[in-house]
Amino acid sequence: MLVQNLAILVLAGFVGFAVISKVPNTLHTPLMSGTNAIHGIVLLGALIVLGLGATGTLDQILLVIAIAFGTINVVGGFLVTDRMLGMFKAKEPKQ
Amino acid sequence: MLVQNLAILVLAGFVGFAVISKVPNTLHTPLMSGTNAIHGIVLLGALIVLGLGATGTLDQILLVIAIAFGTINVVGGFLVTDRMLGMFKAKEPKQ
Amino acid sequence: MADTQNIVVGVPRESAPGERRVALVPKVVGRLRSAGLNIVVEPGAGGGALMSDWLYEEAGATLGDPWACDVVVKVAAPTDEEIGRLKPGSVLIGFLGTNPQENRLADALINRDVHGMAMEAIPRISRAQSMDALSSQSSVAGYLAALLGAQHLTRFYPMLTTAAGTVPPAKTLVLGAGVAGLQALATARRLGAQTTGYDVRPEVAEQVRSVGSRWLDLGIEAVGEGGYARALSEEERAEQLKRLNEAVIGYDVVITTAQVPGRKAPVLVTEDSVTAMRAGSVVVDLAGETGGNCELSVPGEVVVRHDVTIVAPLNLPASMPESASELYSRNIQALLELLITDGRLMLDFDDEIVAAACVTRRS
Amino acid sequence: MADTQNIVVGVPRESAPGERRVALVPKVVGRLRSAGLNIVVEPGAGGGALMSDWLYEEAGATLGDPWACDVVVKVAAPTDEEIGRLKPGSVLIGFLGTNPQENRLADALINRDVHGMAMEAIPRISRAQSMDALSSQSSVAGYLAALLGAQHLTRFYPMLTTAAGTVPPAKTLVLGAGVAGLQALATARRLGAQTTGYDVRPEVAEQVRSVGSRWLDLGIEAVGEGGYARALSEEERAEQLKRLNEAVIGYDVVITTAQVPGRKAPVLVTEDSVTAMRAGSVVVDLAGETGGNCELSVPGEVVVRHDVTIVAPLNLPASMPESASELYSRNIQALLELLITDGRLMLDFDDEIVAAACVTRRS
Amino acid sequence: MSWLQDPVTIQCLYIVAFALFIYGLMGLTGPRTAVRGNWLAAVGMAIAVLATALTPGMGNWWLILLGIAIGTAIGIPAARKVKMTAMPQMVALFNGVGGGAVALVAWVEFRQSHGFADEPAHVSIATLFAALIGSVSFWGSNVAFGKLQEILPGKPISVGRLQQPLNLLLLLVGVACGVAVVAGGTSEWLMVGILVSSALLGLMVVLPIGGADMPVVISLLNALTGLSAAATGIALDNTALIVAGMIVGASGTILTNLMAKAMNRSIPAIVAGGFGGGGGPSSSGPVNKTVRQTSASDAAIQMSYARQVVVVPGYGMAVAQAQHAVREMAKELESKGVAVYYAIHPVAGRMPGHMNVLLAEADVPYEHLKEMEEINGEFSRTDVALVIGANDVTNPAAHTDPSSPIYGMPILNVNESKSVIVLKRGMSPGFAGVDNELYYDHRTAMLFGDAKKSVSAVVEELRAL
Amino acid sequence: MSWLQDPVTIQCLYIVAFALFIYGLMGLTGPRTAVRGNWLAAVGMAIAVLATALTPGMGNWWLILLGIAIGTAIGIPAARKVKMTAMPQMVALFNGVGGGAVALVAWVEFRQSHGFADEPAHVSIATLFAALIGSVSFWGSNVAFGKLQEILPGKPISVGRLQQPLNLLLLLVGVACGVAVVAGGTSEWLMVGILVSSALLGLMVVLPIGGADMPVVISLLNALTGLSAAATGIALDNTALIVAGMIVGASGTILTNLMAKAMNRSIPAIVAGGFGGGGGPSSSGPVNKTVRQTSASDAAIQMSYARQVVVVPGYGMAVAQAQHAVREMAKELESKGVAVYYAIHPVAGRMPGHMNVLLAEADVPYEHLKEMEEINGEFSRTDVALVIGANDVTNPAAHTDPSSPIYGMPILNVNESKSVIVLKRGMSPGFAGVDNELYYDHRTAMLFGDAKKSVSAVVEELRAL
Ligand SMILES: NC(=O)c1ccc[n+]([C@@H]2O[C@H](COP(=O)([O-])OP(=O)(O)OC[C@H]3O[C@@H](n4cnc5c(N)ncnc54)[C@H](OP(=O)(O)O)[C@@H]3O)[C@@H](O)[C@H]2O)c1
Ligand SMILES: NC(=O)c1ccc[n+]([C@@H]2O[C@H](COP(=O)([O-])OP(=O)(O)OC[C@H]3O[C@@H](n4cnc5c(N)ncnc54)[C@H](OP(=O)(O)O)[C@@H]3O)[C@@H](O)[C@H]2O)c1
Ligand SMILES: NC(=O)c1ccc[n+]([C@@H]2O[C@H](COP(=O)([O-])OP(=O)(O)OC[C@H]3O[C@@H](n4cnc5c(N)ncnc54)[C@H](O)[C@@H]3O)[C@@H](O)[C@H]2O)c1
Ligand SMILES: NC(=O)c1ccc[n+]([C@@H]2O[C@H](COP(=O)([O-])OP(=O)(O)OC[C@H]3O[C@@H](n4cnc5c(N)ncnc54)[C@H](O)[C@@H]3O)[C@@H](O)[C@H]2O)c1
Repeated sequence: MLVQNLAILVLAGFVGFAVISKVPNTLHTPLMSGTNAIHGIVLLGALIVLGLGATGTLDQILLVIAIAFGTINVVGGFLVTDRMLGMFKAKEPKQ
Repeated sequence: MLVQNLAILVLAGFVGFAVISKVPNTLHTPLMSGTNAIHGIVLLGALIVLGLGATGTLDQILLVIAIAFGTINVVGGFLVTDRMLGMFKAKEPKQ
Repeated sequence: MADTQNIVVGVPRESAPGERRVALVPKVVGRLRSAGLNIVVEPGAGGGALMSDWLYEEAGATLGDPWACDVVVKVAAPTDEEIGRLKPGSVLIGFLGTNPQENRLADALINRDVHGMAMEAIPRISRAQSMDALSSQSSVAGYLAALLGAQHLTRFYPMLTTAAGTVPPAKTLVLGAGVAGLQALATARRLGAQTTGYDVRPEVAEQVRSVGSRWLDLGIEAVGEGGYARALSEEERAEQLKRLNEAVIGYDVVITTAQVPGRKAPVLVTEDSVTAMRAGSVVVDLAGETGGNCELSVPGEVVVRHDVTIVAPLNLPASMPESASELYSRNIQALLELLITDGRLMLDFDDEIVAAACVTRRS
Repeated sequence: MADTQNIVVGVPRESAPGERRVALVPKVVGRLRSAGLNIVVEPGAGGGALMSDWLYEEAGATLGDPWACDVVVKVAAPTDEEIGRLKPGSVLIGFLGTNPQENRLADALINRDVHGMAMEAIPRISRAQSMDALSSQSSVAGYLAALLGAQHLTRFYPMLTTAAGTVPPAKTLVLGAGVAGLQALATARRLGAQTTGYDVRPEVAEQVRSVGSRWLDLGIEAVGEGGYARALSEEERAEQLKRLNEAVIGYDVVITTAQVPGRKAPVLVTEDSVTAMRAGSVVVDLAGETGGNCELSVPGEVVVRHDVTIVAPLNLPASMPESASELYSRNIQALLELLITDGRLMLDFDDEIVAAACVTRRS
Repeated sequence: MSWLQDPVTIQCLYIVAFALFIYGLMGLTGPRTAVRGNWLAAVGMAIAVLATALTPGMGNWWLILLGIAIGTAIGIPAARKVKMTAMPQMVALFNGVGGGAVALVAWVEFRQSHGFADEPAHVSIATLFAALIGSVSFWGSNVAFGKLQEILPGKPISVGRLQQPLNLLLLLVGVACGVAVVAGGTSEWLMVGILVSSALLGLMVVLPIGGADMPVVISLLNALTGLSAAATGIALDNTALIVAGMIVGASGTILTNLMAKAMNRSIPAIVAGGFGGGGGPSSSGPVNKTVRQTSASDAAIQMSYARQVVVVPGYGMAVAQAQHAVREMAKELESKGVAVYYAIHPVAGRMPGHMNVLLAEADVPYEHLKEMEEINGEFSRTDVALVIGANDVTNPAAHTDPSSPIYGMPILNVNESKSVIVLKRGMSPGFAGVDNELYYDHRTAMLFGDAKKSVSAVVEELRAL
Repeated sequence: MSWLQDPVTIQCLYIVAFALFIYGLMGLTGPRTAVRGNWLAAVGMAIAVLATALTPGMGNWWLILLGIAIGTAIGIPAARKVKMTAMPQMVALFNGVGGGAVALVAWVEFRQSHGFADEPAHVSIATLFAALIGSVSFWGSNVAFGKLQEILPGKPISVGRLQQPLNLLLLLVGVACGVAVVAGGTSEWLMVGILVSSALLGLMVVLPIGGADMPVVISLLNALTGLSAAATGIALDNTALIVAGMIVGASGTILTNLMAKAMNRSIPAIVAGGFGGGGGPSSSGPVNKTVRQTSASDAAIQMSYARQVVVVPGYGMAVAQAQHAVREMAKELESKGVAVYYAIHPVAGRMPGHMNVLLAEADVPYEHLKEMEEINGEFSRTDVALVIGANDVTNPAAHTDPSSPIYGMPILNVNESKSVIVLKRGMSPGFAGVDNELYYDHRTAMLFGDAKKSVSAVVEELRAL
C-alpha cells in the first residue's frame, strides 16, 4: 500500500511537471493561485481526522480551525483565481 | 489495492496524454516505435507467470514463446528506434 | 548563306538619331569569340553606350567594316544606303519592323538577296525567351517609364512624414500591364508610390497583384493570339474610354503601355481625362512609337497641357544604353546559337522561331 | 515692424532663373487665412509649380502687389530692384544667404529698414524642426539626386535576372550622409541599388545602417558645432582623398552632399577617381552651389568626362516644385507662428531662433 | 444508498476529483481555457469533499459544519473584495492558511495517536514532515502578506551575518525533534518544538527578502504547501490528498522556476537572500524611480486582448531594422481582430520620412500610417501603445518642462493610452539626450532588448496563443 | 542481499523504471532529445526486468533464459538489418509479437488458474480483455506487416457488404466467451473461442485497409497493445506493467490521432474502412502516379538538419507575396547553421527580374541570389531544394520531352538534390500548362497550400525546434 502510494506520488509529480511546460507570464499568478486553491485539499485531512472521531476539546478546536483554514484556502483560492482571470473572460466583439 | 491500481492507471493515462502534446511529423514513426518498445514490458508478465512456477509442458512452451516474443518486442523495438533516430544523431559541423 | 566554317559577324554603329544602343556589347563579343565566331566592329559602335573601341578589341573583336560580314547584327532597321552595303547571301538581324508599311524594307532585302531576321517577330514561346528582345527592351522601358514619371512629377512618389508636414504617396496607374507595364508597376512601387494596374487581358490581374499592386477592374476583356491583346470593338472602345475617364482622375502618374500588334496604339487617356487630372500630374506614354495611348501625346517630346506634363518618349531603352545593349546582345547571341549548327549558318525554316522571325522568306 | 492687427503677407513670384518653387502654396495660404492673416499673391507666383492663380484665390488670397506687405515671404534672395520695392519696417523671410560675400544683402535690407529672416540660419534644434527649411529642401534634393543617378546611369539600379542574362545591382556610394545623403541612400536602396554611405561624423554610421545601407569607414573623424561637420586639416584632407580614391572605384553611382557651413565644399572625388571609375558610371554632385565635391563638376551642367557622367545640379529642389514648395510653406508657416504673438508681429530677440535667423540685427 | 459509502466508490470519486484537478490545471496554462480550467478544478474539489463526507463512520458533523461556515464566511468576502492590485498578498494569505491547516492536522494526529505510538514509521515521518513544512509555509506566507500589504516594511529585514547560522540552527532543531519522535519519543514538547522552530524558520527566511522577489517566494511556499498536503495524504492513506498535493508540489516548483526566470532571478539567489546570502534588488533604474519590466509573452497577451493597438516607431526600429518583424506582428494582431495603427511622428528617426521608407519596405498599407495630429486624439481610445525604439517623440517633457531642450516640440501623447509598452535596449536617452518620464509612469512597462529580437519574440508568442 | 528481494525494493525499482519510461518518452518528442530519450527508456526496461528477476521465488530459470535467448537472437539481427524503408513493417512486427505475448500469457493464466476459478472478477476481466486485444493486435499487426512487405497485396481486400456484420459477429463471439468465463465458465474452449475470434477479427479488420493508411493502423494497434499490457498489469498486480502499458495506450492514442491528422485522415474513417465503411484512398493525383505529401513540421526538421538548402522561388511566391516569410525562414535556417541560397531562374515569375524585385523588398542579400548557371552545379551538393511556387522552371520535361512546349528551355536541376520540397496550392500546372514529372519523383514531397501560409508555418516550426 505504501509503495503504491509512492508510485502514485511519482506519477502525480510527473503529471505536475508535464502539465506546466510553457505558461505565458500573464498566467503565472492565476496559475499559482489556482494550484494554491487545489492544495486546499488539506481540508480533507482535517475532515477525516475530525469526522472519524477526534476527541478532546483542544484537538477539536484545533481541527475546527484547520477546517476553517482549509475552507478559506479552497473557497478563497478558486474565487480569487476566477477574478484574476477576468481579463480572459469576455472579449467583446471588435469593430 | 484494485482502486489504487485504478488511480495509477488514470494517472499514467494523464502522463501519456500530457507528454505527447505536439510532436513534429518526422518524429511520429520513431515515437511510435519507442512506445512500441516500451509495451514490450509484457515480457515481465511472462517472466512472472513462468518464474513463479507455471507447470505443464504446453504452458511452459507457450510462456517461452511469450518470453521470446516479449524480448523481440523490447530489444528490436529499442534498436530500431535508435536507428530511425540516426538523422538526429550527428549533425556534423557546418562550414 | 555563308558556307565557310569561319562565320564573321559585323556590328555596325547605329545610325538612327538618338539610338545609343549597340547590337553586341564587349562581354558578349567575348562569348561569341570563344564559340568560334569572328567579330568585326565598326569603330565607335559602342560610343553611344559609353563603351570604347578598345574594350571591343580587348574582347577579341577587330575594328573594320561590319557591312561585308556573313551576319550583320543591328538594333534599329538599316537605311537604304546601309542595305546597299550588305553582302549578298548574308543575314541581317535586328528590329526590322514588321508593319505593313515597312514591307519596303523586306523587299529591299530580298532584292539584295539578304535574309532578314526581325527580332520583334520572334514568337513569345518558352523556348524563345532568351531571344525575346521585345521583352528585354520592354523591361528597360518599363523601368525608365517609372523613373520618368518620378522625374517630371512635381511631387514625391513616396509618402513622407516630416517636420514640415506629411506628403501623401503618389498614386500611379499603369494602363497595359505587359512586360513594360509590370516593370513600371514594380519600379514605381519600389519608390513608394501606390500602384494600380489595368489591362484588357484578365489573366493579368493576378500578375499585377504579384508585383504588389492593385488591379483596376473595368470589366472589359480582350484576349488575342499569342498572349497579345486583340483590338477592341467600337462599342468596347467607347465603354472602356468612359470608364477609364472616371478612373484616371485622382492618379498622380499615369503610365500607358497598351499596344496591339500591327495596329495603331489604342487611345486610353483623352484630353478630358487630362483636364480632370490634378495640376502637376504626369502622363508617361510608352506607346509613342505607334501613335500614343494619350490623345495629347507629342511623340518624342515633353509637353505640358492643362498643367499636366505629358511625356511620350521615343525609343526609351536607348536612354539606358549599356543595360539595354547588354540584354539585347544576349538575345542576339541566343538567336545566333540557334542559327548556327555545327559551325555552319543554317536557316532551318522548320523551326517555328526561324520561320516566324524571317521577314524575307517569300520565295 | 507692423503695428496693425491685420498683418498682410505677400508672396512674390520668384524671379531667379530656374526657380520653380513658391514660398506659400494654396493649402498653407488657407491655413494662414484661418489664423487671421491676409495674403497677397503676385499673379503667376505659383506658375512654376503648376499651381494656378485661381487656386490661390480659392484658398482666400488676393492677387496683387506682394512687395508692399508687412511680411514678404520668398524662396530665393531678392534682387536689388525687389529690395527697393519692400515697405520700410516690414519683414522679409527667405533663403537670404549668410555667407560673408552676401553681407551686401543684409546692408541693403538695413538701409531699407527691413528685417531679414534667413531660413538657412534657423538653428538645428528640436523646437525649430518645423521651421527647418534646410532639412525639408535637403530631403527633396536627396531624393532627386538618387533619381538623377538612375536616369543618367547607362545601367539598371536594381539587379535583374532575366532570360537575357543577369544584370548586377548598381553600387551606389553617398559621400556626406546628412539629411540629403540619408534620403539619397534610402531612395537608391528602394530602387534596388546596393548602397554605402560615408561621412566624417562618426555618429552617422548608425544612421546609415538604419536606412539599410553599409557604412564605409575611412577612419577620419571631424565633428563640428551644431551637428555640422568641421573643415578638415590639410593632413586629414590629403589622407581622406587618398583613401576615398581607392574606395570610389567599383561604384556605379557616387552621390556627394558634403558641406561645411560657411565654406567652400570639400573636394572628395578627384579627376583620378573619375578616371578609375567604370565607363558609364555617374557622379551626382549636390554641393554644386558651393563649388562641388567633385573636381570635374561644372555646376548647373551635365558633363561626360572619361566616359563618366558628372551631374552637378544647381537648386535641385526647384525641379520638384510642388512638394518642395509645400514643405517650404509649412516651414514658413511655423516661423510666422513664432513671430506673431496675439495677432501682432513681434521679433523677440530673446528667442534663440529669432536671434539666430535675423540677418539684419546689428543695431 | 450503502454502495455510496463503499470505499471503492469513494476512491473512484477521488479519482474523478483528481482527474478534474489535472484537467483543470492543464486548462489554466492557456488564456483561452483558463477560466474553465479553474472551475473544473473547483468542481473536482467539491467532489473530493463530498466523497470524504461519505466515508463510513464520519461524525462530529456540527463541528465540521462550523469550521466550514467560518472558513466560507471569511474566504468569500475576502476573495470578493480584495483589490486587483492586492491579489498577490491575498494568494499568500490563502496559501498560508492552507499550510496552517496542514500543521494543525499534523499536530492533532500526533496527539490522537499519542506520539505515533502504534503507527508505522512512514506515517510518523510523513506527518512530521507535513507539520514542519506546513508551519514554515504558514508563517512565511504571513510575512509575505505583511510585506506586500505594507504592514511590515517592504525592505529586507535581517539580523546580519548571524542570519545563516541561525536559520540552519532552527532547521536543525526542527529536524532533531522529528527524529526523536520517529525514534519513539512521545512527549508533546517534541511536536511543539517542531512547530515553533519551523514557525521561526518561516519568519526568518522570508523577512530578509525584498518586496520585488515576493511573488517568487509565494510561489515557492505554495509548492511547499502542496508537498506537505501530499505528505498528509501518505500519512492518512488518502489518494486524493497525495495526488493533488503532489501535483501542486511539482507544478508549483516548475512555476516558481518560470517566474524567477521571467524576472531574471534565480531561486537559489532569492532563497540565499533569505539565508543572508547574495542577491541584490531586482529592479533597475534611478534610485527613487523604478521602471516596470515586462516580457514578450505578456506583451503578446496584452495586445491580443486589446481592441486597438497603436505602434509608435522611432529611430530604434530603424537601427534594429525591425520593420519586417513589426509588420508580421501587426498581421498576427489583425488576424485576432485587433485594430493596429502606426503613429508616425514628424521627426521620428534621423531623416525626414525615415519611418515611411522602412514601413513601406515592410509593405505596411499607407492607410494604417497616421500622422501625429490625427492619432493624438486616438490614444485615449487605445488599449496598448507599443513604442518601438522611439524616445524623444514620446517625451512628455516637451509639454511640461520648459528647461528641456525639446520643450515646445509636439509629441505623440502615448501616455494617454490605457497602457504603454516601450521596446528599447536599455535606459539610454535618445537624440536629445534627455531622460523620459514616460518610462516611470505606472501605465508603462519596458520590454528591454534589441527591438527586432523583442518584436520577433512577441510574434512568436502571439502565434502560440 | 535479502533486502534486494524485499517487495518494497522491487516496487521501488519499478517506480524508477517507469519514471525512466516517462522521462524517455518526453525526450522522444523533440529532435534534440530523442536519441537519449530512447536509451533512457531502454535502461528503464532493463531495470524493470532485473527487478522482476529479483522477485522472491522465481524459478524456471533455464526456460526463461531460453526464451530471452531466442528473442534476442531474432530481435537484434532483425532490427539491425532491416532497410530504412522497411522500418514501418518492422515496427508492425514487433508490435505484433508484443500483442502475441500478452495473449499467450493470458491464455496460460487461464489454464493455471483453471478458468479463474478462485480469482476475483477484476483479475478475470482484465486477463480476458488482454487476451482479446492482444490477439487482435498480433494478427492485425501481422497483416499490416504482410501488406507493407508486399507479401500480401497492398490493395484493400474485403468480403464486400458482409464485412461489417461479420466483424461485429466475431467481436460478439469473443465478448460472449469472455462473459461466460467471468460468469464462472471454466471450459478452455471458451478461452480458445476468445483467441480465435479475436484473431479472425484482427485479420478481417486490417485486410480491407489500404497500404497508405497502414502507419496509422499500426499506431492504433500499438496503442491497443499498450492497453492490453496495462490490463495484464492489473491482473498480475504489477505496477510497472500498469504504468508502462497505460502510458503507451494513452500516448499511442494521441499519436495515432496526430498521424491521422497529418495525413488528412480521420481514425474513424480508417477503421470504418476496416469495417467495410467509407474512406477513399488517401493519395491524390493522376491514377497511376502518386505524389508524396509532407507537412510544415517535417519540412522544418528536414531543412534544419540540412547543410545546404536552395530556395527556388517562382510565380507562386509572387502571387502569395510570400517574400517576407521566405526571408524569415532563411534567417531561421541560417541561425541554425544551414547555408541558404536562392536559385533565380531567368524567367521565373511573369516579368524579367520579377523575383529580384520581391526578394530585394524582403531584404535578401544580393550575394545569396544565384543565377541558374551558377547554382545548377550546386544542386547535387544540396540537401533540400525548396521550390516555392515555381513550376515550369523546374520541369525536367524541358530536357527530356521534345514534344513539350517548354522543350529546350534551360531549367533549374532541382531533381539532382537529395530531396525536393515543393510548395504550391494544388496540382495545377504553371504558365506553360504542362504537367511536371518532378512532383512524382520519389525524392519530391509536396507541401500543399498558399505559399505564404506554408512558409509561415515552416518558420513557426523552425522556431519551435
Ligand atoms: N527625423 C528627422 O528628420 C531628424 C533628423 C535629425 C534628428 N532628429 C531627432 O531624432 C529624434 C527622433 O526621435 P525618436 O524617438 O525617433 O528617436 P530617439 O529619441 O533618438 O530614440 C531612439 C531610441 O531607440 C533606442 N534604440 C536604439 N537602437 C535600438 C535597437 N536596436 N533596439 C531597440 N531600441 C533601440 C534607443 O534607446 P536604447 O539605446 O536604450 O535602446 C533610443 O532611446 C528626435 O529628437 C529628433 O529631433 C530627427
Ligand atoms: N519571367 C518572365 O519574364 C516571364 C514572362 C511571361 C511568362 N513567363 C513564363 O512564366 C513561367 C514562370 O515559371 P515559374 O516556375 O515561375 O511559374 P509557373 O510555372 O507559372 O508556376 C507557378 C506555380 O505557382 C503555383 N502558385 C500560384 N499561386 C500560388 C500561391 N499563392 N501559393 C503557392 N503556389 C502558388 C501554381 O501552382 P498551384 O496553382 O497549384 O498553386 C503554379 O504551378 C515560365 O513558363 C515562363 O516562361 C515568364
Ligand atoms: N512566352 C513567354 O515566355 C513570354 C515572354 C515575354 C512576354 N510574354 C507575354 O507576351 C504578352 C505580350 O506582352 P507585351 O508586353 O509585349 O505586350 P504589348 O507590348 O503588345 O502590349 C502591352 C499591354 O497592353 C495591353 N493592351 C492592349 N490593348 C489594350 C487596351 N485597349 N487597354 C488596355 N490594355 C491594352 C496588352 O494586353 C498588353 O498587356 C504578355 O502576355 C506576356 O506575358 C510571354
Ligand atoms: N535638430 C534637429 O532635429 C535636426 C534636424 C535636421 C538636421 N539635423 C542635423 O544637422 C546636421 C547637418 O545636416 P545637413 O544635412 O544639413 O548637413 P550639411 O548639408 O551641412 O552637410 C552634409 C554632410 O556632409 C558631411 N561632411 C562635411 N564635410 C565632409 C567631408 N570632408 N567628408 C565627408 N563628409 C563631410 C557632414 O558631416 C554632413 O553630414 C546633421 O547632424 C543632422 O542630423 C538636426
